[in-house]
Amino acid sequence: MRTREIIAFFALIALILLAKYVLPHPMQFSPTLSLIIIILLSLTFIIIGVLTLQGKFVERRIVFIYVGAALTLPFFMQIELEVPISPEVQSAYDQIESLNPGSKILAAFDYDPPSAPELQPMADAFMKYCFHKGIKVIIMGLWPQGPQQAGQSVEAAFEDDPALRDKIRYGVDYVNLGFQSGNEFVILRMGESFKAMFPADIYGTPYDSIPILRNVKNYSNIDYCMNFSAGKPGTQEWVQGAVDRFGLKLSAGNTAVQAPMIYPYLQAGQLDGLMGGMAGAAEFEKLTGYKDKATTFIKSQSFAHIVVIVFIIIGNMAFLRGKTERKVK
Amino acid sequence: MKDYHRPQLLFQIFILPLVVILSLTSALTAQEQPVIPADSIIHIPAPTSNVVAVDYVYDRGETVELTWNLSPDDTIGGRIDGYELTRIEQSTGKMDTLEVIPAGISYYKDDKLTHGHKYAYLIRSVYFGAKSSPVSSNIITPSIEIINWRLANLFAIAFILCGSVIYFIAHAKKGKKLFIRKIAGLEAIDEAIGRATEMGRPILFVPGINDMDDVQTIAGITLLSRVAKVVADYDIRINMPVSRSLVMTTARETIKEAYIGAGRPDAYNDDMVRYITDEQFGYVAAVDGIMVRDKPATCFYLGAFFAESLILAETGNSIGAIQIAGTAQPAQLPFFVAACDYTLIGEELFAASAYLSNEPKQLGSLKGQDVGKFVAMIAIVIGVLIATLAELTGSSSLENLSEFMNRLFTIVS
Amino acid sequence: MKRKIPVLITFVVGSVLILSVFFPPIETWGEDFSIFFDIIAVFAFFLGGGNLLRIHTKKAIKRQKDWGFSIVTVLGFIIMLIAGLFKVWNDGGIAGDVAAPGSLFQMMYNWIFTPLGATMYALLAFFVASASYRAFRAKNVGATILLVASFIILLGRTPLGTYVTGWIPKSLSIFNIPDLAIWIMTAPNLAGQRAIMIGIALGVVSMSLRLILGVERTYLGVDNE
Amino acid sequence: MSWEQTFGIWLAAAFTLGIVSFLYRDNIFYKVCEAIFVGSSAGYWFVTYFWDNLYRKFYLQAFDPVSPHIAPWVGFILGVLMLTRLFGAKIAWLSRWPLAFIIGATAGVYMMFYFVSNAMLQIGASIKPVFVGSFGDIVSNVLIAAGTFCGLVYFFFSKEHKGVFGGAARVGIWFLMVTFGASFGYTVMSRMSLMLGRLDFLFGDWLRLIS
Repeated sequence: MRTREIIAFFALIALILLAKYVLPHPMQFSPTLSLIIIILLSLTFIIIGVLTLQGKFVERRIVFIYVGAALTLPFFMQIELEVPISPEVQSAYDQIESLNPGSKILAAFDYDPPSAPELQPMADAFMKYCFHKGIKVIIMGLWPQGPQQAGQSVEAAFEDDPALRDKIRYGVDYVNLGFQSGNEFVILRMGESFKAMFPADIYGTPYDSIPILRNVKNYSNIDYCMNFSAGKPGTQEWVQGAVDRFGLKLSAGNTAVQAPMIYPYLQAGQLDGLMGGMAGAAEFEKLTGYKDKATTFIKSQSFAHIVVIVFIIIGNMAFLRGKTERKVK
Repeated sequence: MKDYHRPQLLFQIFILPLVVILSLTSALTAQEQPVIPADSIIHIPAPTSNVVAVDYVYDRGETVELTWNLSPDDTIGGRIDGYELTRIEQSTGKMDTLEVIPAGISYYKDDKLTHGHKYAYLIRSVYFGAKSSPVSSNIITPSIEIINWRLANLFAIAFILCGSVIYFIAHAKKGKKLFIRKIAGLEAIDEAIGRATEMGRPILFVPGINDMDDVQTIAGITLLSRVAKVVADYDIRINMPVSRSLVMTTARETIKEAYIGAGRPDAYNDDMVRYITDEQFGYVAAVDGIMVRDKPATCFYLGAFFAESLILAETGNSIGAIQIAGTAQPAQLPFFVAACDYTLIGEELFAASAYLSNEPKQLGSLKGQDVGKFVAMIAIVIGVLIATLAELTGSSSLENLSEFMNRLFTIVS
Repeated sequence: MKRKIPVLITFVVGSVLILSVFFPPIETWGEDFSIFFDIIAVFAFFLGGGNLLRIHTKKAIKRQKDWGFSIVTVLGFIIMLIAGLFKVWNDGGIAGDVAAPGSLFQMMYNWIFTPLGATMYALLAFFVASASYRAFRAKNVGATILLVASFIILLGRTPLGTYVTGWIPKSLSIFNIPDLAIWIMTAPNLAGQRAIMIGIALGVVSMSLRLILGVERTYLGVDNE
Repeated sequence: MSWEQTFGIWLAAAFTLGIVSFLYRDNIFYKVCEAIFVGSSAGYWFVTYFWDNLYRKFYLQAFDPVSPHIAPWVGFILGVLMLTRLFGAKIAWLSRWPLAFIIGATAGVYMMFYFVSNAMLQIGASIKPVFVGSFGDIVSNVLIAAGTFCGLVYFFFSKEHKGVFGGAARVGIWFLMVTFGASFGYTVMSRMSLMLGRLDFLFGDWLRLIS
């Protein structure tokens, strides 16, 4: 253990104690204080710009500090941001909006905790919206942790509106069929029969004795499908396996890294709507009216984007500075 | 006699009011069902007609398609709920009521049959429990079709492509010289390894995080054999952490073979290839650790990568290594292009091992790929031209042609 | 003989599975392969797991550099194995669902596995910023286009974009940054995606044929005669 | 909150800080986190494979009291052949058979899968009239068709990138660069939200500094 590591350890302990017992819970900066912080940070950008022009290039760990600050500080600031709605999120929302009460949605949860920050807000808003609209939700997942994430969305819906706890009955208004391995082959098999792939739900109750699944044999017996995907297997496999082959109507929520790859399917009409990343989640929250985490996260994201944009500019200043230097030599 | 009356009495006192209350409450609570109209008791929906059962072609003999004319009552707001289907297996006479198809639909696909058995179907129009007399279909015996002619277009195009790949491979075997242009990313592999030899530092090879059941991983392993040959010749230390056990065994085979080929079988050691963990980010954490501690001169990332691509590339950059990446995951290409020195974009990953082998047979397959691209380019140009002209002129012959072009590339299974 | 049979297996299995798409009786063989593969992968894991244990115990015994951490890795591996295979603290006992809440396996998953995985993944927030700072420099035309496209999308996908160009009238809305960002995603981005996807498909076809025809055999440790 | 939950949260917070410390430099906290992660995740996946594949896919199917299946035995035998590598070089070559089987099957299955979904469908989707819809649509359609065409030209192997062909290839790489730039920009947002999830845990669940 080097001395620096020991010092860092104790400094951290002090910070934790300070945060736990000294600082007010929850800590909120007043709007004016927030503004002052923003202005101060913006000034430091100018200093870095000047340093770069003088040939002293900033190293990547400075970038890390700025990103950390840009993500963390807005948590404590009281400022509002207006969220524009993109067409693909609007059409995803319209599709669910057009379903009348009692219709059935297959909700495929194909992601895991590491990609939950982007997809969980979408799933929570989706679950709250379906429960309040009386739409019945059939949950399943092609990722081992997908169904657990779905359980969290159901819990979030109940916490948000406790009246739902007795109105929404498991097995009648929603069911969780759990995880099934086999990736795209599960999707193909479900085209013939859900029961073949999910003989029982996550609690072991046999398929046939679950009321919501009584006359649900395969895709032709459900009204819509929403897929939350963070990679493979995910939306691409659902399009190839279910939309192309069985004509299933599908919208999807994707992590922002997946979304660009899914645009061709949106363009070719194989996908009705697409929610991409945190912005997609914030837009969907705004459309469904259940504003939650995504709306607060979008603030931090905007600041982080500014940091990235500023450092791209600074990076190019360093490049031009380097070029003139090479010319001078 | 008295006892006879008592049950009736009981019935009137308890059961009848109960039924009335129940039907009232169910009428009130069940918003979905409209209130039962007075004349429904006597209305029996008209039966359907012309019920035809057809064997669904190109299947394993387990599917039959059923069509029928809608019942005369089946109009907007008509007094009909749907059609109840019953299947009768002729040999055993077993009757299964399938399901009630909603009104307005006159098609049903039954895929739970066994080929060779005889079946017939009965359809009754249904309206609030009242059923019409059954109309029966013809007797049908679903059979297995050997060839799925519906995929003829797919077969034709795949045949052209595979045929051209095989043709050029055979053509090259006869010693014909084939021209393949220089690909920057591939030329750089030798240069990057050279750098490792000068600096005497190891080479890191990461074959992606998918298992051997992914073509990108196989492409990564085939490229490993090219890199391993140079490593064996120049006696450079190769460090290959893998995320899958099957990839570990295959990679060991490949490197051992390269050392045998270079005449130095004793220099090979199984520990050059080490299993880390199947977990995506556990593997990345370990590889980052290896990079920062081992400080390899050259890093290869060739295979299937997902979100961890940039973690590896940025850490590799922070230790100043030359980085060559290649993947067929479109979502990860931007990060490799931004953070690595050379990137094999999608198709180039698969072409790389053929390109570097410089064997005529292998180069032949690249020519086959070009034929595929040529077909794709021609299809797009002609397809767009015809579709546009058909749109502008509206001439039916052009429209048929355009329809044909579209059907050529759509897969109906 | 040792080398001919594997090449023959690859050829037969490969061509049968290619043709299985066109012949309904054997249509589902592709799906059966995924089950075979999963079973083979479990056996292969004995080799992988064995390798992990061997390397780390050897490192610990010989006290090589960082040997202490090898002990931690071996312990983590063994504890997780015991917790999962014998379903420790699992209400359902040996027949219960391995990931049943309350079981040691699930607890270790939630407390160790998830935070480590999620945080490792989250490091990308920092790396994407440092990569942008370092790589997006207008070195040549291609790099400039990469920079400009990324710049517009960055602005467009957050409320920031609406502030900067909100004033542009509806008629010229294409130059309003959020709409421009969406247009870039749906038009030029789509063209590039398609070219890459078609290229990948052709690359896979060519490589699959090379493997099946035995032209590409290095994976089998088979030297090209 | 039960003591398990508090202990769990403190442990998770320690791991989160340990991993983030790697951004500064490689240190003892990161090494501990890495070692624990590698060990426990390897164990996790073996257990998952054991119950999902060996138990459910093989044992339950092969020894199903009602209708024992034969197919899983193929996987079992090939799996056992894999283990021959452990018993010396004399029979280790047998392990090449399952490898050959896997590679042959993967090549066969994925060739058609990629060809149908990536090539056929994408070419089919490109074939549509250009001069339709508003002026904006026309420009987009022309760009998509031209971009796809030039992108394919860039990937052409058997012709040098010279003259008109070279020009089309350069336009092709420009389209690819737009695609890469767009995807990169689009994903900056998702990466930031991942870190937001962790910060929300640290400052919310752990330190309770935010609601």
